[in-house]
Amino acid sequence: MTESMAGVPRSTQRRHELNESRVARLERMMEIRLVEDRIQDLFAQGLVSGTTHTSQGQEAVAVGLAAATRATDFVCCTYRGHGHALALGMTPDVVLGEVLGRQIGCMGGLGGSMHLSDPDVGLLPTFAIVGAGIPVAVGAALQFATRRSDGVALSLFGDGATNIGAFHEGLNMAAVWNLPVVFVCENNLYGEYSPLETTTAVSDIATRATSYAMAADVVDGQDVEAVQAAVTRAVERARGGGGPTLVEAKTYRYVGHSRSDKAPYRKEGELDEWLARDPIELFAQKLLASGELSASALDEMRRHQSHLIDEAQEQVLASPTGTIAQMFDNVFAPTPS
Amino acid sequence: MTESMAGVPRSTQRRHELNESRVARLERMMEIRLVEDRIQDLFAQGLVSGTTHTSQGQEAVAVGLAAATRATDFVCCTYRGHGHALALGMTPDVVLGEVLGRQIGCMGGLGGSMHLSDPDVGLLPTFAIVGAGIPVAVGAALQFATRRSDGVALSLFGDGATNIGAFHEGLNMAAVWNLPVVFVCENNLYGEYSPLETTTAVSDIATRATSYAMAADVVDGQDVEAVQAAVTRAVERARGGGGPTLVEAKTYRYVGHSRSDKAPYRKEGELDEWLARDPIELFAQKLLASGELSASALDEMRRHQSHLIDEAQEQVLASPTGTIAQMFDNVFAPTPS
Amino acid sequence: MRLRMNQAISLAISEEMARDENVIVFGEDVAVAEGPFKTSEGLLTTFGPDRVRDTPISETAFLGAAVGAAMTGLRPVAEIMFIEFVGVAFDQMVTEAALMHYMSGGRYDVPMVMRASVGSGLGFGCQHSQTLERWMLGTPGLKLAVASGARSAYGLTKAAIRDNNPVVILEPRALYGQRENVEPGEESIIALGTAQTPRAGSDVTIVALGQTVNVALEAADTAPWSAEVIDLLSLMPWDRATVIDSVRRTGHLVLVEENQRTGGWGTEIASVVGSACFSDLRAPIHRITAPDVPVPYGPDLEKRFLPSADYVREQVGALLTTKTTPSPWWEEFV
Amino acid sequence: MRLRMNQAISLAISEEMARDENVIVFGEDVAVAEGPFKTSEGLLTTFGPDRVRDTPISETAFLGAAVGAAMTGLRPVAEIMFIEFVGVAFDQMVTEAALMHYMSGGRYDVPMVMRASVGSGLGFGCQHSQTLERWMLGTPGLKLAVASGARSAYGLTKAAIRDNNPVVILEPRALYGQRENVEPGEESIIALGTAQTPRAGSDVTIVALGQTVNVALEAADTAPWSAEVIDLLSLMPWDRATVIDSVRRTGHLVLVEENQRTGGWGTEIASVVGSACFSDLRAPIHRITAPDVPVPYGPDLEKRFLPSADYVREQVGALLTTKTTPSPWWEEFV
Ligand SMILES: Cc1ncc(C[n+]2csc(CCOP(=O)(O)OP(=O)(O)O)c2C)c(N)n1
Ligand SMILES: Cc1ncc(C[n+]2csc(CCOP(=O)(O)OP(=O)(O)O)c2C)c(N)n1
Ligand SMILES: [Mg+2]
Ligand SMILES: [Mg+2]
Repeated sequence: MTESMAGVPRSTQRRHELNESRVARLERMMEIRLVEDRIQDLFAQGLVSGTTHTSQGQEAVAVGLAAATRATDFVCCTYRGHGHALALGMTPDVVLGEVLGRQIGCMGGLGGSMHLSDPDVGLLPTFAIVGAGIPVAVGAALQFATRRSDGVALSLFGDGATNIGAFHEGLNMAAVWNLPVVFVCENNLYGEYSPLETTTAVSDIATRATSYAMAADVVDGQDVEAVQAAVTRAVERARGGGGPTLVEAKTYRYVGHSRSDKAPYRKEGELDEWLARDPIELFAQKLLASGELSASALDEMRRHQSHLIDEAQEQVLASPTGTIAQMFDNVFAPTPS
Repeated sequence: MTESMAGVPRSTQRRHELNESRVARLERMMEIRLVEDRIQDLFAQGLVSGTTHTSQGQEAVAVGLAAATRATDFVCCTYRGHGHALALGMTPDVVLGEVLGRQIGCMGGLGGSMHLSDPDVGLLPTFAIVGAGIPVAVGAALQFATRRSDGVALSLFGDGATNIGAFHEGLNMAAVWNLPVVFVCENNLYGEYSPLETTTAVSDIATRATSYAMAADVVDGQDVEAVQAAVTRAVERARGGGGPTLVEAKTYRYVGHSRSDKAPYRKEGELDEWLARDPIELFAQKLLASGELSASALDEMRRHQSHLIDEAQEQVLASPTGTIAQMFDNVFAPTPS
Repeated sequence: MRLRMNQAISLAISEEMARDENVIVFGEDVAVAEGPFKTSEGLLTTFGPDRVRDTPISETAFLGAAVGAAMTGLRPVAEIMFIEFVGVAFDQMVTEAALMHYMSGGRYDVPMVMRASVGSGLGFGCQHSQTLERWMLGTPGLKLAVASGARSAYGLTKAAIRDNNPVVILEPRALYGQRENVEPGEESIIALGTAQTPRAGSDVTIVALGQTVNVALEAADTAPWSAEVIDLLSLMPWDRATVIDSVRRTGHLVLVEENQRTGGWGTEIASVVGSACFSDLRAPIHRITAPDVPVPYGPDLEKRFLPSADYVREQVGALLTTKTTPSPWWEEFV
Repeated sequence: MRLRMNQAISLAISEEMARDENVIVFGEDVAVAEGPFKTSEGLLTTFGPDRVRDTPISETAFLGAAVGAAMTGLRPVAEIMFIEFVGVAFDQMVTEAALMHYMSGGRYDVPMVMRASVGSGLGFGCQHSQTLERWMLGTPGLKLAVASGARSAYGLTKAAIRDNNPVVILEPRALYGQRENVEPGEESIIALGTAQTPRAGSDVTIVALGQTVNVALEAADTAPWSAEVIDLLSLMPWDRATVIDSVRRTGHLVLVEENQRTGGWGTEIASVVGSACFSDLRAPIHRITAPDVPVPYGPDLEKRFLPSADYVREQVGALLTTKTTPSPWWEEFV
């Protein structure tokens, strides 16, 4: 921790680390994968109630986006949000803690997997209603515009979400008002159990920017630096007063939609094709090739990350579950009179 | 009335008349103009309560669309619906009667200007909530598709309505399901008091078909036969299994958005430009030029239509207003057990 | 037949589809996947892709399409996965579907069903665990019913599909996997607007709905007093006669609601019965509800949110003894 | 100052915008046209196009934008032209705005206001004439208040803008043009959750809301009995203490509601007071409401829909005399 970081929340620090180092980005992608694998284990062991939506295979989008933005920007993600939350800076204990209903979690354990947030890194509570976060991000962008700040709002959503009204309304209003917002669609080819082509009239989501005379970009969602570059272009456009952009990241989730989904609907061979272009592997190879990372350092990184997750899990399991008294907190915000 | 029309509802007959004769179409456009002018007069005289939305200047869209479709097709229109209702076949007394809250009206006077309907010509109750009729038309088309009938559903809406979620969702689902529905946008350049460009990111609404890989057409909404031709093309595509089309008719309303609006927001000279291309005048000239109509027949037509409206008004004013007892009718439909 | 509630629903829909070719089904993942909660098992295979469709994530489009299809001759059954999702398409149910018959001067009907899963108990968190009857209760033109198990889900679903009005059926999600005896056939149809009395009694009338019916029955079965338990089943219209008749006999009314306290469905029942039975009531009408907080995550907290049988027994006991309103469990927390 | 209600609203917003640069305003035609009901008069001119914006016809987008702007530091005031239109964007108010503070573990606030015109009386027909408090009443995290004239509109609007929670303010459309004395300033702010008692009395407590406040006052002023008239003003939270205290004194409670009978806001009040004042009540709590039908068009019918002062006087008189619930006027029709 550098001197200047004293008193800065840990999540903000982690965001800076990510922004400053390529190695940190690889590490973060690993962390995300490990945390989500762990979440699935814990569910399998019956240690968690309810449901969860993990994003194994999509880590490059989360990390690329986080690397392209500032902790003072605002981000609206979805129920499939562990990866983004960690990428943006939230710590594994807080994320795991919320998933496991523990007081260490960001909602004190009263929300569960779908409700992550951290104002210190600009993460608004993740949205459990499909599309709902899109207009909210537009509002965060309106806030920047109104105050003539150079902040940017980001909205993340899936391919399936582009069929809901909020997507259309949000993008149009952002375009008309020329707001500093970047819409990032993680096109993982499925909305729940439905393949894109059975629900969506176009296969490139980016096409839909035409309806709003909006800039658009399609990017390889498995390549963290491609994502970072695309989001950076969009963010710079937004900060410079150039208005919104729709970025489509082509990606894939290795796992089912939610915990109970075995994904029988996958096309034959599809999963293997995507596994062959694993975002973590791809980026690791790149860093190995450039000499930024040695093979042994990579091994060590894996071990270390795994160890940290073990530690985080221990910490979480030591944290008490939410209390009955907490149920009555935070229903209304206090208003000083 | 021809023999075969005996027992056929008057509105259905009127629809057939319209479909069979160009002169009838001119006549109907005149009728619409006269009825709507009359409605405005009656409001001005304080004889009507509430509000009304008239469509002077847009008559060619209504009549062109009606001429291109069958009484067995289904149509979803808006609160700006007198013109469509009359074009589709509803009689002036029923329309005026509803506007004036009389029992002769289609809702027995309990609905007012925004709620016109007539199952005999496929007119569903006009939609007072912007965009709400779009998915409903998709449902009517789904009905035709499910029954493998060659019927077509039509959805009419304004330019402003293309910014609401229902538009987006409805068009996407219609495209994905390849349904026999024609979306007709009456682009009159304003949504309420707001000029299109202040609310809408594109100036050609038809552009938005791209988001649904949907066929699209832009047509001169002041030319009744151009509208008819465009809608005919779209309807034929739909009947032939070719799926939905988005037709944009460029048009203009000479009057305010609703009764109390003096339209101060108009651009200088804009109204005059549009008045110079009045749809009724244009079509009358065409029929005069082709010899289908003589100048004296045209004069006589005007006089006659005006006389018919006088008669309809008399009839309406002789009809009692809705009764208290009627308030309790039609809340729930009976279900035989 | 011993059926899980989701099987009973699949069966009811399937029978109605076989009986009337105008019945169609759509919603998110209801076709190929047979429903996120397996409430449309076998339908796609049996009735084919024209009549059983997966929709985009477009609640406004597909509820609106249900309205349009219903008005033009079909009988659509549309599934809303979690009741909260109707929030993005609310207009289509309460302002379009509900008023269409009226707005057409009685000439168009809207025989559609909107089914939705509701309720707490499965750890889905604050935006996926409510019952939300209050959003729809009181809408002229819209019927509303709530299943309390496989048997009533079967009976209500069939009645709803045959009804000529838009009907909302709410299905407590936590009950999908629970089994009950269901006797398929016409006799098992439950007319909308009629309550049932699974338990007769003389000291107190307990009116419950959905998930709280079993809670109330369990409480009653182990209590020293004699409770008549009414499963209200329909909320719009609701069975005034059955409830009022019971309260006239028992002199006491307790409502057991899964929802938060303010504005829950019980307020409607309490206000009507309070008037109608003013001189019969020997104690205040008592509402047993959840507190006015979002549904919490975590099994212990969520369990506490829903009134338990023990809590109901305690509360009713206190009411009958003191003839005054007992305090709710959360009084110490607020 | 003698102001029309729409002027009072414009003034309240304008003062708050001057006081706090974070207050912004948007909605359909609220800027250039100064609002379809002229409730944002002068705002665009005074505060400029960054802070006063016309939106597309996109209720979901702009209510969602209000949520996002509020969470990140502004205080948006969004206008829904007719309350029914929130049906296309309901999710943003009841599931997003209302729960955001909770879902952030208390770390984000949502200081936004949604204003909407409501009610009957202007001939707008069945989809543009309802009050619909029941859609929102009972939503944890969402405050709800209803203006009854220029004075209360001023006081509630200012309180709502300063509140750190999402607040819905409903404005009876028929009152926009009516004038009342408004004393601008801090003293006139009406704390959310507090009722007022414009008329003291001893025989009966009449609780009214919005448009029915004047109706109740008129009825009381010309009646042989002595009525205490309470203007409830806030529904979420509502002022239990004021109402209960009054009912303890008068022994009678009558609710005068503009909405249909089933599920109206009065059921909430009736059920709470019915419990709290069980032994004080000398007659059943009585709800005077509209019938369970859509709001009809046509001045005579619409007038009949809303309870009139004569009708209120009759009903209350009958209640006080007979100590039983009088039948509603529509009994002969249903
Ligand atoms: C309005 C609404 N409808 C349905 C759902 C249920 N649901 C949750 S996630 C999901 C699929 C979303 O697909 P997509 O947008 O592609 O995102 P992904 O899950 O693939 O990341 C659905 C249908 C919901 N949460 N909200
Ligand atoms: C959901 C909704 N929002 C707002 C309104 C109010 N409103 C009625 S008509 C209208 C303008 C519609 O413009 P457009 O779609 O262009 O149709 P036009 O009136 O020009 O025919 C508005 C905003 C409404 N009826 N429904
Ligand atoms: Mg997806
Ligand atoms: Mg327009």
